[in-house]
Order: sequence, then structure tokens, then C-alpha cells
Amino acid sequence: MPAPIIKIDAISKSFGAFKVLDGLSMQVMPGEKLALIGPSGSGKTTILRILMTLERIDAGHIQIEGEQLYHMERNGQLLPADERHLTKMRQKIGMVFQLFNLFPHKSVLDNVTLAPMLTKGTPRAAAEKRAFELLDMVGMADKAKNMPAQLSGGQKQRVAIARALALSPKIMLFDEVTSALDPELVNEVLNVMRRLAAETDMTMLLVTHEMGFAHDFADRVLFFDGGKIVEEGKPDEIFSHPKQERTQSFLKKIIAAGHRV
Amino acid sequence: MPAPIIKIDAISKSFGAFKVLDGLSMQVMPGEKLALIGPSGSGKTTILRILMTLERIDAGHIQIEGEQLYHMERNGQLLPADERHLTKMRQKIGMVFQLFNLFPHKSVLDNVTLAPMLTKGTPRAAAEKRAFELLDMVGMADKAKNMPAQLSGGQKQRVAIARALALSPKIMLFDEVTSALDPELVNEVLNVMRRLAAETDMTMLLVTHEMGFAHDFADRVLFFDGGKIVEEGKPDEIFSHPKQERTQSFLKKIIAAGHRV
Amino acid sequence: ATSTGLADDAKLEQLKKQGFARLAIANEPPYTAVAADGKVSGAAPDVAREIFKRLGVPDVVASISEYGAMIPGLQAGRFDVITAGLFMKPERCAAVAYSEPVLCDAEALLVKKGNPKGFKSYEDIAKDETATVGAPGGGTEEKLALNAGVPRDRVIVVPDGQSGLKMVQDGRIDAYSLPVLSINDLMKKANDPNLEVVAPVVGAPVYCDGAAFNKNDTALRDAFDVELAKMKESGDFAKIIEPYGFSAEAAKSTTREKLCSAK
Amino acid sequence: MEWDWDFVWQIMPTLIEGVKITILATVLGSALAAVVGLAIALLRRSENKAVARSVGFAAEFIRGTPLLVQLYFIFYVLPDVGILLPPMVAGTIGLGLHYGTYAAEVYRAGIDNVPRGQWEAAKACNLSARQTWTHVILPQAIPPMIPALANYFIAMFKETPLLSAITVLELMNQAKSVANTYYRYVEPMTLVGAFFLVISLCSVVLLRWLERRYGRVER
Amino acid sequence: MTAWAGYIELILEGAVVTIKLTLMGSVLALVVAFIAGLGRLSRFFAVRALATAYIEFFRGTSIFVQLFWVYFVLPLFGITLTPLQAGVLGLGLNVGAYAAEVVRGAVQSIGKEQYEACTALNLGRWQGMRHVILPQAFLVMLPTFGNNAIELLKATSIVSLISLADLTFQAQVVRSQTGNTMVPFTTILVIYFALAMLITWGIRRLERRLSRGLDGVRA
Ligand SMILES: Nc1ncnc2c1ncn2[C@@H]1O[C@H](COP(=O)(O)OP(=O)(O)OP(=O)(O)O)[C@@H](O)[C@H]1O
Ligand SMILES: Nc1ncnc2c1ncn2[C@@H]1O[C@H](COP(=O)(O)OP(=O)(O)OP(=O)(O)O)[C@@H](O)[C@H]1O
Ligand SMILES: [Mg+2]
Ligand SMILES: [Mg+2]
Repeated sequence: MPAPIIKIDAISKSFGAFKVLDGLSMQVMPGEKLALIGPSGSGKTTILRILMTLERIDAGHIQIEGEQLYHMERNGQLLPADERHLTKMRQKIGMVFQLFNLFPHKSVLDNVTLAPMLTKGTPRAAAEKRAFELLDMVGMADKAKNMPAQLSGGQKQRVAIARALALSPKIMLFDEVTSALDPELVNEVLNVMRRLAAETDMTMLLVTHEMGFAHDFADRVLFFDGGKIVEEGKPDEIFSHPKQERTQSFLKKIIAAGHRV
Repeated sequence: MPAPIIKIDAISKSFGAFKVLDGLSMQVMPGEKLALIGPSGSGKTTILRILMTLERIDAGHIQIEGEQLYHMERNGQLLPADERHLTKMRQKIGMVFQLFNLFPHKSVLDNVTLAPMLTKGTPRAAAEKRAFELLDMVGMADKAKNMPAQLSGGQKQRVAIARALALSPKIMLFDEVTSALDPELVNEVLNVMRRLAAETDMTMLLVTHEMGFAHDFADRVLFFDGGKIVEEGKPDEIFSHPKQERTQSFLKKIIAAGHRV
Repeated sequence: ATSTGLADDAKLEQLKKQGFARLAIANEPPYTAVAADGKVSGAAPDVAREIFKRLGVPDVVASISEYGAMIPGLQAGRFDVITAGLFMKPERCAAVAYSEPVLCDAEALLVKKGNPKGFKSYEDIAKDETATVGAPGGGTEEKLALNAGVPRDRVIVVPDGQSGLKMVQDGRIDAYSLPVLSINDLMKKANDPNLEVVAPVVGAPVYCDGAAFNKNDTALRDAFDVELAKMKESGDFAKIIEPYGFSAEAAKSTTREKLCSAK
Repeated sequence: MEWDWDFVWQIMPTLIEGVKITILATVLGSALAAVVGLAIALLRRSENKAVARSVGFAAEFIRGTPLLVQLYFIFYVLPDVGILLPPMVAGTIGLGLHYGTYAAEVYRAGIDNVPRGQWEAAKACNLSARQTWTHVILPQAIPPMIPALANYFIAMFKETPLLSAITVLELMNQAKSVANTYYRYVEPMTLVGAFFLVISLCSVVLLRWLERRYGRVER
Repeated sequence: MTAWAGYIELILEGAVVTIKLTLMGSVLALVVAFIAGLGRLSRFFAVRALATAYIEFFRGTSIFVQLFWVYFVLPLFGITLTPLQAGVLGLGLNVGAYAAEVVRGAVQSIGKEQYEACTALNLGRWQGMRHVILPQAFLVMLPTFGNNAIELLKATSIVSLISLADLTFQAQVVRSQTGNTMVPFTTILVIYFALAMLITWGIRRLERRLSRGLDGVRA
């Protein structure tokens, strides 16, 4: 059995007095496609943000490919990570946000080439070649010269996916990438992600309220509530035969609200 | 056969050079529950906003209970309606918005009593009594003293429904009243609306992307595209055996995106 | 002047009725001064206070004003009279109605110790192309310097005496010009051994001020003059102004007519 | 007191000299304020709490007290500690410092208005702090600030008459000296008002243009 | 050696004048701001034009010129105001013009959806304004009103121009009587700052009181 690519070990995180995560542990295997589901406020986003180093943890450890994320080993001692260490670790991870967060003052192409050129020193020509490949994959090559303001939500999100891929991360994080989209635009994004999941061996973590998509996409589903993993398993198990009562009632509510499983 | 309560006759509406509605005609019977569905930008919201006099029409006529909405009859001539005429006509119509539009500086109770007290001169005691009845109906009586900021989205929307009902309009307009809500909160609002539909003989027009709910709620469904009625009929007909190709492809897209019909 | 005379009498009556006259003063000891308790003193207001008392106006209230704002203020009816060491000169005589002379003084220059540039007159300043002189805006000294040929950009308009003194100390200007007694008062307060007074300025006439009234109030002015003459006669006048360092003889030896027609 | 056109033409050249100085002071003051403002805004974000606090307090103090008194201070009190500034330099420093504290607020708001998502996206793209500032934050923050900054510089223009207190011969001072010479206040003062109004109205047009050009960033 | 006690009293008297001017000027400015600010949003062209002319005129010409006019030129038309009245009028009208724009901006900042909710509830124009829009807009205005009040406080320092014995003026008097520049000016700087802090603090308290339970109203 190969070593896990992500190893989360008893991490805790509070916002003020409110403890979102309390001693959470989990592991992700290389190439695994993981869906995180659960009610609002259960801490799903927080986990992704911690992995992307957008939030710090209060306690515990995280290892990416066996290397500490928030700590550095120096002479056998674990010290808090400095900016240089974080920069190194972040190369392995990419993230796509709910609200796209494209750079509004840069064209679609520049959005995709900016990071490779600045962080890896990729020459412009090479960066653009790769950008066109990625834009082509998400079906946005013909809009390369557009500004983000001229795109629809679904188009923006596809560009954001291409941008995150441009750094060739080993792990991709997706946080409700379709929930800000008009219902008809959801599919164009999900199609891109389906293809991505099928074609690469990237490790992917997905937070979503689209149960149907989670079902198709994931190798494994984690159901969160109150910052804890309440239940996990293959999609079929979780969606068709949830064992825990909390999972059942959550799925029932979601279905009643008109979402397909 | 009774006379229609709403009679829309060849109305047109443009935004700048863009013609949203072009000679649209339709009728609604007293007590009818009507669902308006269709792709984004097809003009559904615009129709409701025109009925609520939030937008003016460029051409055509609308009659509410046989009376002109945008015109006044004076000595046999049709003149454009003045503010007084509009005020009189608006008494018959209420509207609930996608984003609730509660008054954030007023308590839940004051939100509901404000309009009856100001527009009808209802004494405070009577207005509050009625407000409590309505808040009770939407399950919000215990939050009467709260400020809107202290409510969840679903609770806000239920207050907004009570507020619109407080003026006892004959026609209620609902514009995607659940699409800004978290999936789990959708149901509490839909339940209120189901009850409302069952218990009153108010005329209701509903714009929604929740096909399942439209199916349960409506007596008749209108499918819009490009500002035109493409198809109409009983919910079963439209959802199960759509005749028009455009209706079929729209429903297919919606289903693919994870919405239950 | 019968009709205006009538109006003027009305003016005095009005002052009597309201119980005070409004003075415009500067903030330039010893001509005018404001004590620590806010009480207005100085030679010019003291004389005016006494005369108004004799005219039946028991009190005076003073407001401090920039020199430049005094005549417009008088014209706008802001004050009843200016008692501020505003020297009589033909142009001013045309703008206001002066009383007979009250305070006379020559001009002085405040310079660094030893008078390094050797100024004796405004002409000396004009000749030295790097020299700058400070003076109150709209004051007599500004005009004297300009008339002596000092170009506009070397005559620095200084808002008040202390600022002028400070600017000489700091070397911002080479000389600061005010009447002799004003400069002496500044020197006394500054007590700075690195400064020196050049007095009187060669070629600059001795000027006298008078109480300045609105052109429409000549009768009030005339009444003022009558009392002033009486006080000069009795020696009360000298008793008031001499402690401040002014000479009563100088004021008696000249007249408004002479000063206003001098060129 | 009636209006005298001959007098107007006679004093016009003197007043125009004053206008030149007024405009020069505004331009120099604005340039200084733009720099001082950025420095204050950045120092207030400093990691070093002591620096951030004391700069913050100093800025608050300068913003809460009258420019006139500050000018007196710079011009008449600083020489006591050996700092002797020519009037125009003292005036420029006074204007620049005073309005720099306003500009700092504009910078701060501009930076704060860049959505948090942009900082996070920059991090997810693994940009360094410097790269984030220069490629992502400042290009978005600065354009919307331009109208607000321009607004303050126009306000500064209208406060230049204060410089007359420290012997700068700007427009107001020239007008006063003209008025004192001829004992006529109505014409010079009205002309000063007219000058200000004309320049302000022109700058309103400029402002509207700046607002259209830079006011809105499309997201 | 110097009778500082007496001079301090003089400066405190000046402080009283400054406070009076600030308070009365603020009240006038507030009234004028609402009239002109709402006037600028009126349906009627004439009202809009009048309000716009007032606002642009007073923002366009310098406060110095305005004060001077009120004090020295108005009497030539037969309107004589006491220095205090002239000061209050000049400052109030000037700051009122700026505050009017604050009123307008705040009213316009209230989302379109609030107006639509008013229409849907059949409230009249004035009813909606009075009960829904203004109470929300007022909260938006408050912080800027606080800044306007501080601007007004600082602007009082120039009323010495019209012989009002305010703080700055008394400091000048003390300076010329004692020959000391540093002490009086430092004293009044501290007093001005304390007054400005007082305004800031008062506005914050008011803001907190009015926005209780209202989080999320302001963007
Ligand atoms: N920056 C923050 N400050 C304070 N509380 C926060 C912050 N971020 C998140 N929280 C709180 O932490 C809890 C978990 O938030 P998180 O965003 O991880 O939930 P989630 O599972 O992603 O929910 P959702 O489905 O609504 O996105 C919530 O109660 C939230 O209010
Ligand atoms: N105020 C406006 N100005 C310009 N265009 C407008 C305006 N309001 C609506 N439109 C345009 O009119 C068309 C119809 O809009 P409408 O909001 O009625 O659509 P809809 O059917 O409600 O769509 P959705 O499902 O997205 O709410 C759209 O193309 C929209 O962009
Ligand atoms: Mg989340
Ligand atoms: Mg719509």
C-alpha cells in the first residue's frame, strides 16, 4: 500500500471562541478523488483553506507527501513553518474558489500565465503555450484575450480551473465551485471536472452540495458535521445506505429541497 | 366563466436596444396558481416587475380586475397613469423578492406592520394583531422582536411573505423566493408557500427554478423563452410530455444540473 | 454739512444710548495692547476711552483687527472708530475722517546686532539687491519701502510684530520696520542681545495717527476733536500717553491739515 | 461702493502673479501628499505594532488640528530647533503633511477594498508578498483611488490662502496687499473668489472624467 | 515671570468661542445639508438646480473668500451681522455644502431593492424616504458627518480674519504680549486635538447606539 499523500493528524482550529475543528484526523491517498459533504458550517471549507495555508491551525500536524506543512524540521526539532517553507509546500497544492477570484485587471490568458511566469520563471512563450492547452481543455481557448468581466459565471470558473492547473499541483482543492452559478451554467463546469477527474491522476478534494455530482465524481465520500467526520465510505454506500442517522436526515433534507442524488 | 383577474395585452418592454418582451399577451384567472419557468434572461422577472409597477411598459395594456394598470380612463380617453392611480392599483398586488428586501433597521414585527399603518392608517394595535397572525402562519411569531440581521435566509424570506400578505393583496407575485437560500433552508419556505396556496384563493404568480415545487404548486405552467410563451399547460403535461423541443431541452439541462422535477 | 451733521448727532446719541463705542485696534504695543486678563490698553485706546467718557459714552469695546482690514471694516460699519496707530497720510485721509493728531512717532528698523548691512534708510535697503525688509501688510512702512524703490518681492508682508522679530532673529529678513516705540517694545520683550534698533530711519518723516472715523460721521469726529483739544490743553493728554513713551508735544505741534496734505 | 472695472484691469497682473504661486503650491503640496500618504498607509500596516501605533497617532493628530496652526508651527517654532525653512518650502511641507494624512486614508480604503478573495487567489497561485502587491493588489487598488485623491488636492488648492500667514505671496496675499494699498476690498476679493470658482468648476469637470475613467473596476 | 495664568484664561475664552462656533456651525450645516442634499434628488428641475448651484458655489469658492464676503461685503448691501453670526453663517454654509453631498451619496447608496420593497408595499415617496431610506442612510452619513464636524472645527481657526477671538486668535494675542511662540501654539494644538477626539468619540458612540442589532446594513 502506498503512503498517503495527505496526512492530517489531530488538527484543531478555532475562530475566536468557536471551535470549528477539534482534533480532526484523516488521510488521502495519491490520486484519490474525495468528496466532502455536510451541512452548512460543518467545517468543510475550513479544511480546504487550511490545506491551502489560507488559515493557520491551532494544534496538530499535517503532512503532504510525508513533509510537514505547518512545521519545519531543523536539527531534529519541529519549528513553526516560515514563509519560505510555506512557499515550497504550496507548489504542491492548487485551489479553485466558490467565487472564482479571477484577477479582474488581467486578461484570461494573463490570469493563467501570471503564476507560472512569476513563481517558476517560466518564459512567456512556454507559459502561453501551456495556458492555451489548458484553456482548450476547459473550452475557453477562444476567449483567451477577454477580460474576466466579459465572461459568464461558468466561463469564469472554467478559467479559474485552468489557472489552478497551470502550476501543475499534485493536489487540487475545489470549494463549491458551482454554487454561485446559474443552474444552467452548472453543467459546463461539472463536465470539465468530470473530464479532469477521469484523465489525470491528480489527488482531488471536492466540497459540494451537488450530491449527484459527488456520487459520480468521488472514489470516497466524507460526511462532516460539527467539524467531525460522521461517516465515510464509497459513494454508493453513503448515498444509498447511510448508516448514521445524521447522514440520513441531511440527505433527506437535501433531496426535499430539490437536489438530485 | 369568470372574467380574468389579470389581462395582459400585447405588451412590449425594452432595456436600451434590447427587447425583452415583444407583444406578449396572457391572462390569469382569479385564484389561479401560475408557475413561470424558463431559461435565464427569458423575461420572467421582468413580467412580475411590470405587474408590480417597478418597470414601465413601452406598449400594450394591462388590466387588473378589468381596470387599466398603466392607464387611466378620463372622459373616455386613455391617459398614462399618474402616481395616484398607480397607488390605488398597487393595493391589489403584493410581491416577494429573491433577496427578501426586508427593512434592516426595523424589527420583524415593524416590517410587517409598517405598510398597513402608513398606507391604510390601520391603528397600531390592529396592525400588530394581524401581524402576529401572519407571523404565526409562517412560523415566525416567536421572532417578532428580532432584527432581520439575526435571522437566517429562510426565516427572512418567511417574514417577507408575511409582510406582503399584511396588505391583503388579491394577487401575489413570487420571484425565485428560494434561490438565494442554502439548500437545507429551501424547504421551510416552500412549505409555507404550499400551505398558502392550499388555504387561500389568492391569485399567485411564481417564478422558480425548483421544477419539483412548480409541479406541486401550480394549476398551470408557462414556459418562457426569449420573452415569449413557448408552451403552457397543466404541470403534468409540461413536465412529463413537453411538446416543444425548447421545453424539452431546457428541462433536460435542469435535470442534468441536479434539480429534481 | 447740515444734513450730515444731523445724522452725525444721531450717531453720538446712538453711542450714548447703547453705552459703548466700538474700536478697531491692532495688537501692537505700545499703541494698542491686550493685557493678560484680556483688558484692552495701549496709548490709543486709552485716549479714546477717556474722550468717549467725556462725550457721555461710558465704555468702549475693542476688537483686534489686521491693519489691512481696518478701513474696510470701518466702511462696512463694523467699528465706530479706529484707534490703532494708523498714521495719517493723504490717501487715508481721503478714505476716512481723521481726528486731530494723537500719537506721533518716527520709523525704526530692527536689524541684527551691529547692523551688518549698514541700513540707515529705506533707500539703503533698495540699493542692496539681496536685502529684504519686513513690514505689516497695508502699513505705512510697507509703502515707505516701496516708494524708496525696494521692489515688491523684497518687501515681505509680515502678519504681526512678533513674527517680524522672529524672522529677523532667524535671518529670514534683514530688517523689520515699525514705528520706533513699537520696535522698542518688541525689543524689550524679546530681550535678545543679538538684535539692534536703527532709529529713526533717515529720510522717513515723523508720522502721527489720529482716531479714524467713517466719512459719514464727521460730526462725531468734530465732537471728539473738541474734547481732544481740551485734554491736550489741560495736560491730561500727556498724562495718558507719556507713560507709554509717546511725546505729547509732538502731537500738539502739528495738525491734521498738515499731515493730510503732506506728500 | 460700486464696481470699478478700470481698477480690476489695473490689479489683474498682480493677482495673476498670485495665481501662479497658488498653483505651484498646490502642485508641490499634492506631490508630497501623495508620497507621504502612501508612506503613512504602509507604515500603519507595519508588523511592528509600536511603529504602526505611533504613525497612526501622529497622523490622527495632524488630521485633527488646523493647518493654519501647523503652518505657524513649522515656520515660526521650528527655527528654535535649528530648522529654518523658506516660506514656500514650509508651506509645501505643511500642505503635504496635512493632506498626506487624508491621502493615507484613501490609500487604506483602496487597499481594503480589494476583495479578500484576491489575496487568497494570489496565495493559491503561490505568489510572494511582493508579487502579490505589485501584480495583484496595487493595480486594482490604485485606479479607484484617483478620483478621491484628486478631490483632496482640489480641497488643498482652496486652502492655499493660509500660506499668507507665513508670508507666501499667493493669490489671497496679493489680493490683500492690493486691497491695503488702495483701500478697495470688493474688487480684489471678488476676483479671488471668481478665480477659485473658475478653477474649481474646471476641476469638477476633470474629476467627473477621472471618476468615469478610473472610478469603477469591473469584477 | 510671565503671567501665564491670565493668558491661559485668555486661551480658554478662545476655546469657548471655538466651541460655540463649531456647535452652531454644525447645526446650521446639518440643516442645510439635508435641505440641499435631498433637494438635489428632487423630481423638480428648479429645486435640483437651486440645490446644485448652492453646493457647487460653496464648494467651489474658498472658505476664506466666503467669510470675507459675509463679513465685509454683505454690510454694503445693508446686512450687518455680528462677527459670531458671520462666522457661523460662513462656516455653516460652507461645510453644509460638503455635507449635502454626503446626504445625497448616502441616500443613493441605499440599494434599489429597498425602494422597490417600498413600491411593492405601496408606500408613498415621502413615506418611503422618511421611514425606510433616511433611517438607513443616516447611519451611512454619520461617520462622514463626524469628519465634516472636525473640518468645521479646524476651519474656525481662520475666523480671526473677521476679528473673532477664537483659539488661534487668542494664541496670537498671547504670543505678541509675551514674545513666546512655542507655548501658546502648542497649547492650542493640544486643545484642538482634544476637541477633535471628542467629536470622533461622540460620533462613534452615536453610531454604535443607532446600529445596535443592525449589522449588515452598511456595506
Ligand atoms: N474567518 C472566520 N471567522 C469566524 N468564523 C468563521 C470564519 N470562517 C468560518 N467560520 C465559522 O466556522 C464554521 C465552519 O465554517 P466553514 O466555512 O468551514 O463551513 P462549511 O462547512 O464550508 O459551510 P458551508 O457549506 O456553508 O460553506 C462556521 O460556523 C463559520 O461561521
Ligand atoms: N434593468 C435592466 N437593464 C438592462 N437589462 C435588463 C434589466 N433588467 C433585465 N434586463 C435584461 O432583460 C432580460 C430578461 O431579464 P429577466 O430578469 O426578466 O430574466 P429572467 O427570466 O428573470 O432570468 P433569471 O432566471 O436569470 O432571473 C435579461 O437579458 C436581462 O439582462
Ligand atoms: Mg463552505
Ligand atoms: Mg429572474
